[in-house]
Amino acid sequence: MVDSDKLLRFYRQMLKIRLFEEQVNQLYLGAKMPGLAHLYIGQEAVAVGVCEALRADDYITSTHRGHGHCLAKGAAIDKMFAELLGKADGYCRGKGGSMHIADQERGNLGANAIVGGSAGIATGAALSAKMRGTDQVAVCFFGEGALGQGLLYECMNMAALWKLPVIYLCENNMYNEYTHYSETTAGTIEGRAQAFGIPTETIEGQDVELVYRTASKLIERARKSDGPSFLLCNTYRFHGHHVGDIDRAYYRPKKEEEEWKERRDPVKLLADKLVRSEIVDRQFLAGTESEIAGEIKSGADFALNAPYPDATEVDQDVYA
Amino acid sequence: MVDSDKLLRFYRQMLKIRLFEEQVNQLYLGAKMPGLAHLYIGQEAVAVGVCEALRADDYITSTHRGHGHCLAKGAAIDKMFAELLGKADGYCRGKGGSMHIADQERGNLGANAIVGGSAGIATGAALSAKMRGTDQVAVCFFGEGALGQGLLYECMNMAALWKLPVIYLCENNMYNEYTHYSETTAGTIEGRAQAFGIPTETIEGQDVELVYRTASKLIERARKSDGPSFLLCNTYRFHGHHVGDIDRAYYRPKKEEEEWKERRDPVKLLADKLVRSEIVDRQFLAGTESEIAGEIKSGADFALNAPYPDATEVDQDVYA
Amino acid sequence: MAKQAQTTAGRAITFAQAINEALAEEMRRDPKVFILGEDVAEAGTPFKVLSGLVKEFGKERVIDSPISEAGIAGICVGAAMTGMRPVVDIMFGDFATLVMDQMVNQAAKTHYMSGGKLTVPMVMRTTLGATRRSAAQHSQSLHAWFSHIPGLKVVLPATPYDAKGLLKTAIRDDNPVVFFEDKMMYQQKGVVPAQDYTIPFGVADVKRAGKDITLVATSSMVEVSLKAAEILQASNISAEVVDVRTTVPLDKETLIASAQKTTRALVVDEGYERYGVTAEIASVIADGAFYYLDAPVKRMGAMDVPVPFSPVLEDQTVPTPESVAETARKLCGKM
Amino acid sequence: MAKQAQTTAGRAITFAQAINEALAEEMRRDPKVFILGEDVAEAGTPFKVLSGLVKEFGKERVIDSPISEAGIAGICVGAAMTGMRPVVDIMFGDFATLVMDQMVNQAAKTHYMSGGKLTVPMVMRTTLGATRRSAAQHSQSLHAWFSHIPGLKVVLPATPYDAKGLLKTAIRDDNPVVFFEDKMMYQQKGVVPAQDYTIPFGVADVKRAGKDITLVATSSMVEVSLKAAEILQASNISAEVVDVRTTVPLDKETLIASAQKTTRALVVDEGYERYGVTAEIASVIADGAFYYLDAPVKRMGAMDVPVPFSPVLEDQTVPTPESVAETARKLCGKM
Ligand SMILES: Cc1ncc(C[n+]2csc(CCOP(=O)(O)OP(=O)(O)O)c2C)c(N)n1
Ligand SMILES: Cc1ncc(C[n+]2csc(CCOP(=O)(O)OP(=O)(O)O)c2C)c(N)n1
Ligand SMILES: [Mg+2]
Ligand SMILES: [Mg+2]
Repeated sequence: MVDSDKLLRFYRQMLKIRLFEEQVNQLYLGAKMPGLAHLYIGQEAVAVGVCEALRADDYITSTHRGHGHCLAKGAAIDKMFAELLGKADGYCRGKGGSMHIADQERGNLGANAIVGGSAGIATGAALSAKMRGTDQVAVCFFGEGALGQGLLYECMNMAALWKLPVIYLCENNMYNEYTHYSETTAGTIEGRAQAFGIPTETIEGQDVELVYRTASKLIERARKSDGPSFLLCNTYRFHGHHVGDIDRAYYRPKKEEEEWKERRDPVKLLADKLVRSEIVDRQFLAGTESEIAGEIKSGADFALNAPYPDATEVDQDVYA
Repeated sequence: MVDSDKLLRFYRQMLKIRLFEEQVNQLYLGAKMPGLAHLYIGQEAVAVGVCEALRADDYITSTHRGHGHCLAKGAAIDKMFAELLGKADGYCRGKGGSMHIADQERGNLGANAIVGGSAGIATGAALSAKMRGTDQVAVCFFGEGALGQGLLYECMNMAALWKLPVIYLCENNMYNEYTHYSETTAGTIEGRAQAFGIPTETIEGQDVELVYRTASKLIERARKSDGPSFLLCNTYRFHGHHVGDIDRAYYRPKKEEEEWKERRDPVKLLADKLVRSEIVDRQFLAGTESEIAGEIKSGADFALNAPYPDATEVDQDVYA
Repeated sequence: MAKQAQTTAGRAITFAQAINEALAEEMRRDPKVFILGEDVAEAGTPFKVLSGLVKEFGKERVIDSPISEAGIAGICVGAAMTGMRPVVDIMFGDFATLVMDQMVNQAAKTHYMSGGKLTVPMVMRTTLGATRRSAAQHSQSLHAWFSHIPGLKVVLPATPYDAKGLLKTAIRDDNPVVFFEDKMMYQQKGVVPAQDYTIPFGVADVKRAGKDITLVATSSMVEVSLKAAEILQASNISAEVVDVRTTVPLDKETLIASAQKTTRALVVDEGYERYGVTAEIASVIADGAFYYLDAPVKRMGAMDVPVPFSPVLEDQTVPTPESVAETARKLCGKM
Repeated sequence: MAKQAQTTAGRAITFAQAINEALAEEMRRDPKVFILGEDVAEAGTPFKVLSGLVKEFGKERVIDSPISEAGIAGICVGAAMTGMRPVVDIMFGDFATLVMDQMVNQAAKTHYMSGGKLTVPMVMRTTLGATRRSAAQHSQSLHAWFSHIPGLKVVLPATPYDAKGLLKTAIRDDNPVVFFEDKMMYQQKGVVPAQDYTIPFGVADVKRAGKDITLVATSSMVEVSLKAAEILQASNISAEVVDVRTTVPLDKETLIASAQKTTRALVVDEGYERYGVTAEIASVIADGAFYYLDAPVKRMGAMDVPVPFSPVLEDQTVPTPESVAETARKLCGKM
């Protein structure tokens, strides 16, 4: 069982992501953010459950929907907002933006705007860990849409052959952009990994404790050189594919959205559990929330007031 | 059961491939053939068993080791030799060579020098058949090495989703060039297709009757719009990876080669069966062999004496 | 010009509508034409370019695919070889990286390798262009790669009129054609004839006549060059703007003739400048107009950096009317 | 020259041995360097270039992979980002089609997109060149594609000496480097120093001094150009042969200075001519030497056709000493 301090920490982390993303949406609606962003709201338990089971020096690779992974791995709110606004204080000096935040110090090898594009990177990081004789582990986050990309299969084959310490972490939120995954996914998702002899687990991704426990087990396995595994988390994105995807009834029933929000909101579920188990009361949680809301607000303010990179930076760092 | 006329026809076709390939080897050794070629000797039962179960208007796609598929689908010996020698009378006017022979009239959409490169073409031909409302079927031949290519998985997924009339035909001859397939293939081969809900069969690929019967069943299935399937044929290439691959003890034991040649030679096995079943006697088979040997010789002679394409053809047919 | 006469009889529609109409009309005309791509059916693509097509033609001819660029390109190659005329939708030009084997080793070579027997009449539609704050993996203009490959044709329309006429030509062509649409142009309007028309490949279009300098431009850079010409006008420099429309086949004659006339040329394109299409076009002009040129042929492409996210950085990477006008002015010796 | 002094102390080895030695020495020097590719271990690649390495370094550092070009390239990107220095072997340059996403959208952009934090110190070794009767999918020279992409460096050695020195530089470089080896050159011999040496990127090498015309060449075409220079000698034309050695970074100064001196330039490369690297190099020279040139800069690449199998056809597609000499002679006004 997970102790109550940990559960509280999970709650803080999940809420941080939730409020961060809501703020991102506001920045977008207020025309303060350049471009678009893909919100992680609804999926917080996956990133937090997994990243809490990782060490600081373990690796993750992330996706276009990557803010949650990034925060869960320990990124600072202010530097993330700064990146989203294209400011010099951002994680990538404003050069990466929402879809490319990387945070090398915490082992985040970067979000990736190519669906499935990080399968090689995560697998390579695992090979590297093995060759360098560390016991680091790599987690490759991807949406179920990435199952359409051949690269993933090429990499799973090699990970299995060479027993690499990598966990393929599939977040099935049921939609590839505007298309239901059943229209794009034949057979079973688990079969895709089992074909290579990779053990799989399928879990409810809205239960952070379950995600944490399952991830811990698979990470331990990888750390002990027992090879790769595949973890399928069933989850849901509460918002549109990106911040601009408002009218979505044509591809996704409103009722489905409402049901998930009501019954399977990972933040609510954990809050209820914390209260039910008498770990904390509602008032405490409200306090936590306003505390985090404060951090989010000051992070966003920092970013809004931060300077843009100097124009001369445009051709810097093309080459190392 | 397969009737004796058919068995005799299988024999002729297999022997044709065998003798054709031996002639190719001679042309190479005699420095009469430009470049290299990958001999199909040892795998004849697969191409013949499958193609005999196909209609003339069905499609196949083939590989770098493609002479057998091409002949089995009905190509003419002389035009094939002409192509291998780069002559104007070749199937591709000498522009394709060994690795690119295509024979559109008999539904052969071409050999392919990119391992796994024809998975899309075969699947697309099946989609096309379905859209045009014909009941044509497509067979995608590939070696087990192609299981390393992501494209195959992308295509199998779509074939399964859309119930396309395509058969993925994996010839496991146990080697990817100079590397044993166990070093490159994790898990199971069948699992690769089963993951997409594609039914699979695994058979001894040296038994032409078995190949024919199994292929017939899967082709019938595809023709009736019941969707794709995957057929794994265990087989062996008796020669090197290509004609120049002579010293191969470092990657493949001589003993293994000898055992296959002795006990699992598909041509010998069928000859034995024909005699054992008293369909024909040894003398008859000898007659057949010298007949085919004659065809091979005159085909090769035709090609040797045929003219090269005119130099001006070099920039013709770049565009249709 | 014939074009003028035609267009007055037309209606003003957006670039996106022009694409949509071309597809709809060709799909009505020829049952062999179909569309395959990610989110092409009900969603009509993220850019809404294909909106409504699935209603008319059904999900059998406007097919939503998994996120499998290589796979869908390959499937279109096979379908094209066997009697269909597929149009594959590759959402962002940056994903071209995933289809190169199917387009280059398969589609482009099949006709030649088969000695002229097999044909691959397919169109790959994709996008180009930066300044959408989409960062390095969603902002590239990779048409130079395809232009390099014998067997492919490459189309870069710059107006709704051209987009519609060229796309129809592409669909009717018996070869693999790669068709690049500038994402920033989708909402721009232009007059398009009511009746059926096509525009031949390999015919550059003089979008503005002039006599002091030739601005050769592609796709998004045609409008930029036209605006630059306006700016130059104020300095009494008369710029001719030539839109190449197709990089393959390339209408060398028109480009060279224009440069011979004006004696100066600047080639503008949104792909990375280094080893980009401006290099080929500039070389062709520098060679063909050598004895007429009063100044070296100059080139402007996107800056040779991965496209940065931050607006203050990104906006520097693409030629603008001002930067084009400035380079042109220098080239004319008027600074 | 320093180079002369060095080489006299060396031994004559083949191009393949030069590659092999560079790898072996770098792997000895730095435990982070490893090799990943198809048939690289016991087989030592089909070209036998890596023979013996697995014996010294073991299967953990000379790793046989499945036939998964995209996968192995991607794995090398990840390994490079996390402290290793991988060398990925892509057997034929034609298979570059399969690794473009990993090399271009990932490897090339990571350093920039991360604001300079992450680096990808990897080398992709691959081949180029035709005339091996290997037909359209095993004969291409696709270095133009990589040269177009900011973030990548592109190396094209033309001698064993250059191959060894440049490969060592590539392995020590902190960026993704694409290294092209001409398959037909593997057995050619050249003198290479016994001691450790590297050759800096971005420094063109004047392989032969001359005064009437500059032949700018890459890789396989350096030898062809040197032979053409011999032929031209007989017609009293003194040709300077400049080997660019790296297309990125490109040593513009040396190329321009040579053309300014000789007043004529011909650029020769084995990639498809259209939109190929000759276009960039010719543009750079035509611009930089504009006021010195007595004739337009000319280019010779591979013919713009998929490489045909038949020897009588294939041999026409690649520049030869004779065809280069003939074009050069024309350019010098001596026909
Ligand atoms: C290779 C590639 N193809 C297409 C896209 C466009 N695209 C961006 S996100 C997306 C859907 C991804 O779905 P999934 O992997 O399930 O992730 P989710 O958005 O649900 O988190 C698509 C098609 C892309 N970015 N990369
Ligand atoms: C994409 C690609 N990678 C590598 C090669 C080089 N190559 C040619 S054949 C071959 C081995 C293929 O093995 P398999 O698919 O089992 O076919 P087999 O040769 O055994 O018939 C390799 C690696 C290639 N042609 N294409
Ligand atoms: Mg999803
Ligand atoms: Mg094999």
